[in-house]
Amino acid sequence: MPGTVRLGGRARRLRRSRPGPVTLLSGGILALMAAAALFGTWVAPYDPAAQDLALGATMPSWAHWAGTDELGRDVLSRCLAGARSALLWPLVVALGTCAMSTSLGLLAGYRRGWIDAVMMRVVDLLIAMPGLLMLIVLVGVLGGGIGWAVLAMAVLFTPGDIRVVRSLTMAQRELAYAEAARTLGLSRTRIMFRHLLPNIAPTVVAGALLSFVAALVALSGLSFLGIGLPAGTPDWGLMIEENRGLLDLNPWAAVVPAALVTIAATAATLLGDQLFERLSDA
Amino acid sequence: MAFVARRLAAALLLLGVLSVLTYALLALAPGDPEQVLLGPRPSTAESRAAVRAQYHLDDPLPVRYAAWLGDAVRGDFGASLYSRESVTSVIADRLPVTAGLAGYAIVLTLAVGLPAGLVAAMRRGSPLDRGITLSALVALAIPPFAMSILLLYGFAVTLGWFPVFGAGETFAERVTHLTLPAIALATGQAAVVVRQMRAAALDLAGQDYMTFARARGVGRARYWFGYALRNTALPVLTVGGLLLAANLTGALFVERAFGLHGVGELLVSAVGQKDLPVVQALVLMGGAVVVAVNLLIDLAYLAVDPRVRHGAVAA
Amino acid sequence: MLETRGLRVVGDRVLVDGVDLTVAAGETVGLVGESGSGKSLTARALVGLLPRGLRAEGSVEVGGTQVVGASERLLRGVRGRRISLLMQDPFTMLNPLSTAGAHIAETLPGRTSRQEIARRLAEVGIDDPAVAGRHPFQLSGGMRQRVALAAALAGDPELLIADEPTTALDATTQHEILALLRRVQEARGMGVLLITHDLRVAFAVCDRVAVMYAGRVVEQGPGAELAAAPAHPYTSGLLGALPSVERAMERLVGIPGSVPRADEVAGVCAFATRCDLVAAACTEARPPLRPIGRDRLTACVHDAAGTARPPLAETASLTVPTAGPADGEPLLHVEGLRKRYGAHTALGGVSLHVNPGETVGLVGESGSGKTTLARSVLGLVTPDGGRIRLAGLDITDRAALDPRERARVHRLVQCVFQDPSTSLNPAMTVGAALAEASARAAPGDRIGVAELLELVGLPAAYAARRPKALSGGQRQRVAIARALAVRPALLICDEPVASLDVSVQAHVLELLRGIGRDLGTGMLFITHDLAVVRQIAARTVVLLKGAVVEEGTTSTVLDAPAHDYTRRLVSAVR
Amino acid sequence: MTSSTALARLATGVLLVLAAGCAGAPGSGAAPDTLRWALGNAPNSLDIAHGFNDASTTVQFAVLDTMVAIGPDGQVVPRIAASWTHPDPHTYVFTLREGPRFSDGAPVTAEDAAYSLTRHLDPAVTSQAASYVTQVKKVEVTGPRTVKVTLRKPSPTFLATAALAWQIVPKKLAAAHPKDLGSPEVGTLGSGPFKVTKFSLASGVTLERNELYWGPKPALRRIEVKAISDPETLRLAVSSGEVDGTNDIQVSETRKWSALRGVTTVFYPANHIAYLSLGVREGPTKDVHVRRAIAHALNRGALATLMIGGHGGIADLMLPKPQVAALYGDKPPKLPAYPYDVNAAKAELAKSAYPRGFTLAAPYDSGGDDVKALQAIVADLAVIGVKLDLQPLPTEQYRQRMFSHQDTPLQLVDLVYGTPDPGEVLPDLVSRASAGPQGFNFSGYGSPETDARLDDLGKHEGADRAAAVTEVLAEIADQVPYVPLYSREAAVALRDRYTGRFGTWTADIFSGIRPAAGA
Repeated sequence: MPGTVRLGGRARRLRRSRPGPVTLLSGGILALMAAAALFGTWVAPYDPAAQDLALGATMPSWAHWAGTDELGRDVLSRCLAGARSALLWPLVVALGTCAMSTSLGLLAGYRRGWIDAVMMRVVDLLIAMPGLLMLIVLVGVLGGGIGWAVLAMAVLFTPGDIRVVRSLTMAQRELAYAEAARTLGLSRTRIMFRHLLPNIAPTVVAGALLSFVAALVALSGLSFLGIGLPAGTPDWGLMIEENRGLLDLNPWAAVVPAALVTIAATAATLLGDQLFERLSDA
Repeated sequence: MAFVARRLAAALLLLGVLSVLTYALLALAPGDPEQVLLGPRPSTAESRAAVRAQYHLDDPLPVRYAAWLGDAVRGDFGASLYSRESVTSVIADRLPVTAGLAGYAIVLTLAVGLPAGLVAAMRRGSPLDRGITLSALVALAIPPFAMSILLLYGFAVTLGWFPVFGAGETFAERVTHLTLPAIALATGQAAVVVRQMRAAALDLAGQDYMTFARARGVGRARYWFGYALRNTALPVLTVGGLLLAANLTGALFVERAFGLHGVGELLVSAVGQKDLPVVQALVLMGGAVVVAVNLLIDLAYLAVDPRVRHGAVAA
Repeated sequence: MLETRGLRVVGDRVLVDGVDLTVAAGETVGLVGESGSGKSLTARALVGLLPRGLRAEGSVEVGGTQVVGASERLLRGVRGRRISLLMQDPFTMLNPLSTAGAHIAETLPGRTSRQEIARRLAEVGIDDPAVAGRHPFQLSGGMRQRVALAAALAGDPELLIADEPTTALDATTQHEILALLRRVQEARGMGVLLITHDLRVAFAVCDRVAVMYAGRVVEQGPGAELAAAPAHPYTSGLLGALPSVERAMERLVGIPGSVPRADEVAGVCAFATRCDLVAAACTEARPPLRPIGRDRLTACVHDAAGTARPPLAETASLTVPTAGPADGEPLLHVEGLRKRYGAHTALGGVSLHVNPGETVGLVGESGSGKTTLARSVLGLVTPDGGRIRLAGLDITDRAALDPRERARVHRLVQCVFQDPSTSLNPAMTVGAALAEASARAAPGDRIGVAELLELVGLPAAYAARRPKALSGGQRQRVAIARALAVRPALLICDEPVASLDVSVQAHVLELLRGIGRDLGTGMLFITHDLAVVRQIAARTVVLLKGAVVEEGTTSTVLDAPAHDYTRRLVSAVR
Repeated sequence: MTSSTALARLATGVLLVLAAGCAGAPGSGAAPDTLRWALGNAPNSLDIAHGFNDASTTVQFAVLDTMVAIGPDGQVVPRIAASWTHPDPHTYVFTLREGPRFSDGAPVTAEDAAYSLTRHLDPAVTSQAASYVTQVKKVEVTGPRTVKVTLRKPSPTFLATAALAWQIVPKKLAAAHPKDLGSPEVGTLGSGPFKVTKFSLASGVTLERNELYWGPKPALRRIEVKAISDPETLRLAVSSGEVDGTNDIQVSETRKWSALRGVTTVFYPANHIAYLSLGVREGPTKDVHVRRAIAHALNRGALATLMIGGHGGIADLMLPKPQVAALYGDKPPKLPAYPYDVNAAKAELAKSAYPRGFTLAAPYDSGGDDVKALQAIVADLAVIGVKLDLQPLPTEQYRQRMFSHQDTPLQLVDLVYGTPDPGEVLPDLVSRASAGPQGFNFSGYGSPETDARLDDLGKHEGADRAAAVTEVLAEIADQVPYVPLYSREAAVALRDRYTGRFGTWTADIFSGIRPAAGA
């Protein structure tokens, strides 16, 4: 009450006085990459698939800023074109996870009862599964298809987020405004999505970005194990795997995509962090 | 006590489900075991028949599963299709490497993560905090294998400080051999711990009982150990445990990049070779580890937190 | 013993601006103020435990040791031994992982025998030595506060700072703890600085009282004298706003406007903007805290206590609506309502009724089941047994109603909840929230947002604001407007003013009274504060452990309590 | 990964290009007569019946003797058999050498020898080498030191295959362990130059000189064989001197290997051919014009440079280079070839039912390293409008697909053959017998006439035989069920502390390695 409220206020204000630049920077980076994903193939100096076997792997030059890989393909162009699959699939995973976890989590947390009970048992089960291991077995044994990888990943990421959303929802539904909404006789869906959702949005957004990052890293990891995309697809993860053998001839062929993955992931995480701060204070 | 019994029961149930899932999955996946058994050469009809009979490949799935389960509970997970060795000894051969790697990584993770997180929390908002938080984020984002290759070329080849590959024989060798892989493995996890520790410490700093303790002039040692440490222990412990579990699977990227013959590497090749008994056993082992860790964490809560002990709150 | 000179607490702006206090051994000094007056920060500053980012300036001497800017090492020596701090919330103040005994032992000087701990517990009125082995979560609020006190005293400090030590407790417990504090203080002859927002408490317990406003002390003097003749308009304003237990007042007058930020009024009289006696002198310079008569100080330019507005004292002819048509069917009729949560019985067969347009007070401590009752009437919980009839409709089990009836019930009964910080959806503007509500009203009588805001005395412009931009009082007003939007016949008020400052509380209470009067809305007014009941309710029902122990017109219940629990309640606040 | 080339090698027999491994011991100081050798996969069984793959056979041939062996220039030479007679096309009579003893001291008897061959026919053993001895009718011990083998039908390749599959193991041991002979628990017992002192799937194999060996004393006293699966790690291991050598070298990587200081990489022709198999049973590739178009569209020169650098060359005939040399000397027959010519390709395609081109599914081993070549081929074919849809499959799954001959319209096959005689290769490729599942006739090409020509191979000798072979080759060249791409050399990398002599037909590489004079 008196005093303590005030202190809370102060602490929060202190936290909020974090610099915006980080947000801008990471946001900008992601925007750039998204642009590359959309228009990369147009701006690319070469056709990412065009080979020059005679040329082979070369160090960066004026003709090829990031050099070429073993098949004489232009690394820069491939990186640009690679943005698409490198970002698209994680995005799909993130959105899928987010959609599932949010709706299910809200449902479980708001309705409680048997729905909640059943759902939580399933979630506990899934969470206790050795995720990465299942993923590799699943995708590996069923024959490496990116579709499987993405689906499996979404399924593996969802339960954790469901738990979070659920607990948040349970906390929110007890708050006065939610009860007031109920006494007003508003419909469940309206209360869930119009009233509760906006208040747990920060966590949801942050969660989505986190699963985006996780998917980004995990998928590039699968490519590293030779699971997932077919050879030759311009994709950062796959490029790392295909070109890590070239570290003496043209290290950039592996380093650049590796850097891109890292940067993308970092930017997304940062953005998640910052957005969370902002949204939860606004 | 009942609590533990309940957890144990749940654990067993989980393992059961896991085993059924994987068994069915593997059995239904394209490709027949006999191909693996006979090797990729033209094989005579007789030998194929013999193999199918010997491995009961023509029995219906439930029967085969039941048979497998029957042996499994007696600790016999069958023989590897690829090397006719018994699965248990195949895994036993590989386990030390992975266990060593995972353990080493955990030690590094905690040794680096906890202090870093604590410092960051205590200096919240300072450049140091920013630095730690940021590098934690980056570390979180670097794909483990990218890290491995980086280290491999940086320290092992260019600088030549560490051996390039293999797990070494003597303990000392082990340590030097596993240093780089452990670092590669620990990087991402340390980041997690840093974030967790920082959050926990920040949360703690806001607690009234911390202020009250200082206001009563509670001794320094008492303040840090009796209060700070004990109250942050549980969340951090939880993360630590889960990391250890994640380690055993996460290790496979690193093992592959460093040519370590550990369990992870075994899994990847077994999946490639469709060595079903091995894969099955490994998945189960992975599940078992996760379950065991969770169980241990519950017990830890039981030990540390009176509220759990008295069933006031659920762990 | 304790002496502060020009104590300032500064963050990115000034929060406490010049506090001069002295506490002598064996003396109890009260530090009174509303939220934001900076009294808690002052307390923290005295023990050198300001939150990160804030620092103290000026001088704080504890037994001759300078605290401001002292090293942590030195402070650790001072804390606990010389000066100790007892905090507000017994539920968060103790380490959840260690036992009561451990809390005491860890600050005991030297040897810690079991007997010693038992002795310390006995000192704070815990005679069962077994408590030493219990963990906080196993103890009641009152017990925890006792343990905390024992822990705070374990180092035998010469000065104890008690920061709102009773706010989180029930009335009766409050009384006990305060008495205990007093006893211990006298027994040990130590100095106590009691920080509270509750004038009554301060006056009751303290030898001297200092009133804080906007980060500074505006008046100081013996409690009794202050209560009788305040020498600062703010003090008298507070007194005026204070609802009395003894009698219902004609009008409850709050202080207009709101507390300014300390730094905005650095150079002037902080109260000038809200003061009706304001003169040129008030805004020319900051009026110093000057002595007037025997150990009385005021920071008002006007002379003599008399000139300050005297507290409103005239008794009100009970204007609270008398019981409605006794013959007619009551608006709300609750019969033998029962609800259990596991082993705990929240409601053990409660019966009460509210007539149309009547305001019924429902008094009880936390855990008495008053909130569960409200929630069952609102349909937020389904009772295990009994019946609830609302305007002739059986609403015991909402699920059983058909959609039309349900819609009707939603229009019949609405609620104002306790906590202003959560009563509004932070993600929605005031306008949106009200519009949403009024859309639920019967097509015929929809009320516009602007109209609703006006109804609760808020400018229409507030429709665009978000809850974050509103003060606690304003939020409660909006919450009330939201409830009224559907023109309910019954308004359930669940401690609507419990967490508001006195001055604001008065406004809100007055508003609710007006609503009862003008709109003829029946009210079930839930509270733990007898003074509030006195002001608003025609009849009062006293609830204890899920059962009605007393019921009757407010005056009879309060003036001639039959049940001894009611008596305890009443005596606790007298 | 080595597995996909491994596939091919496995697919036949003696694996000249062996796999790589590693030693955990530190880089220097080891005695020069101790060799630390690297393989790509750990040997999984020391018995060819259960470990018929490159890693395993590498060790097997160092430990086990075979009945006969293949000499430096490809002819069959005596080993445990001092000599043999071939009284009639169906019969071989071997006379065992005096003296050979197993490393436990027991002498090698005719019983052991006979059982070592027959066991592969026993279903209980489920031998991976079974298909190699299917032509064997019965094996009899006709004297204390003579073994008589009777064949179902004349087979010019029997001796050559005997040099692979007929590993001599003690009857007692083999009979006691039909299923798990050669496993780490049971191990094996041989009369070869080395004996096994340690065998673990994880830490690899340790061999020591078999003092009882009847042949020339090997220069190495001790060999530690380990496995490093990752080629990069492997190369680093050799360059850092933590292992002394390896023979798991993808020729496409030779640039890197040659760049290593203190390491000598020796090359020698491998009995190898890489070719494109086009399914003739169904789909667009059923049309011969399509197949020719594809043949024309491939820039095999560039492909060869990419895959094998300077080590090997473009293949014109559907036979491994050494076999061509053995058969025709330096003047191979001139047969219709399909030089790289996009216009010609388009022209051929125009004649087909798919002038605009079409899309083909191309499954491949996602763990393999032919992926690069495939990508190049994809690019080449794209030019004439033939789209390849690459389908990555896990290794085992791809093998299944490959040997099931199901929807594999186009695949890149890369084989190292064991025998110096075309008599094994050609029937594999185009006989209707091997067109079914488990066969090597991946294109499914074949006809009674072709089978007749193939039978002729068995009958003729010398020049007539060459002519017969040429006929079959001509048919293949004309019908293009297969497009020969390149054949490569094998390579062994050795640290300079050692020298070694290896040839196309070297089975036991370790006997060829000796410490360098300086070391």
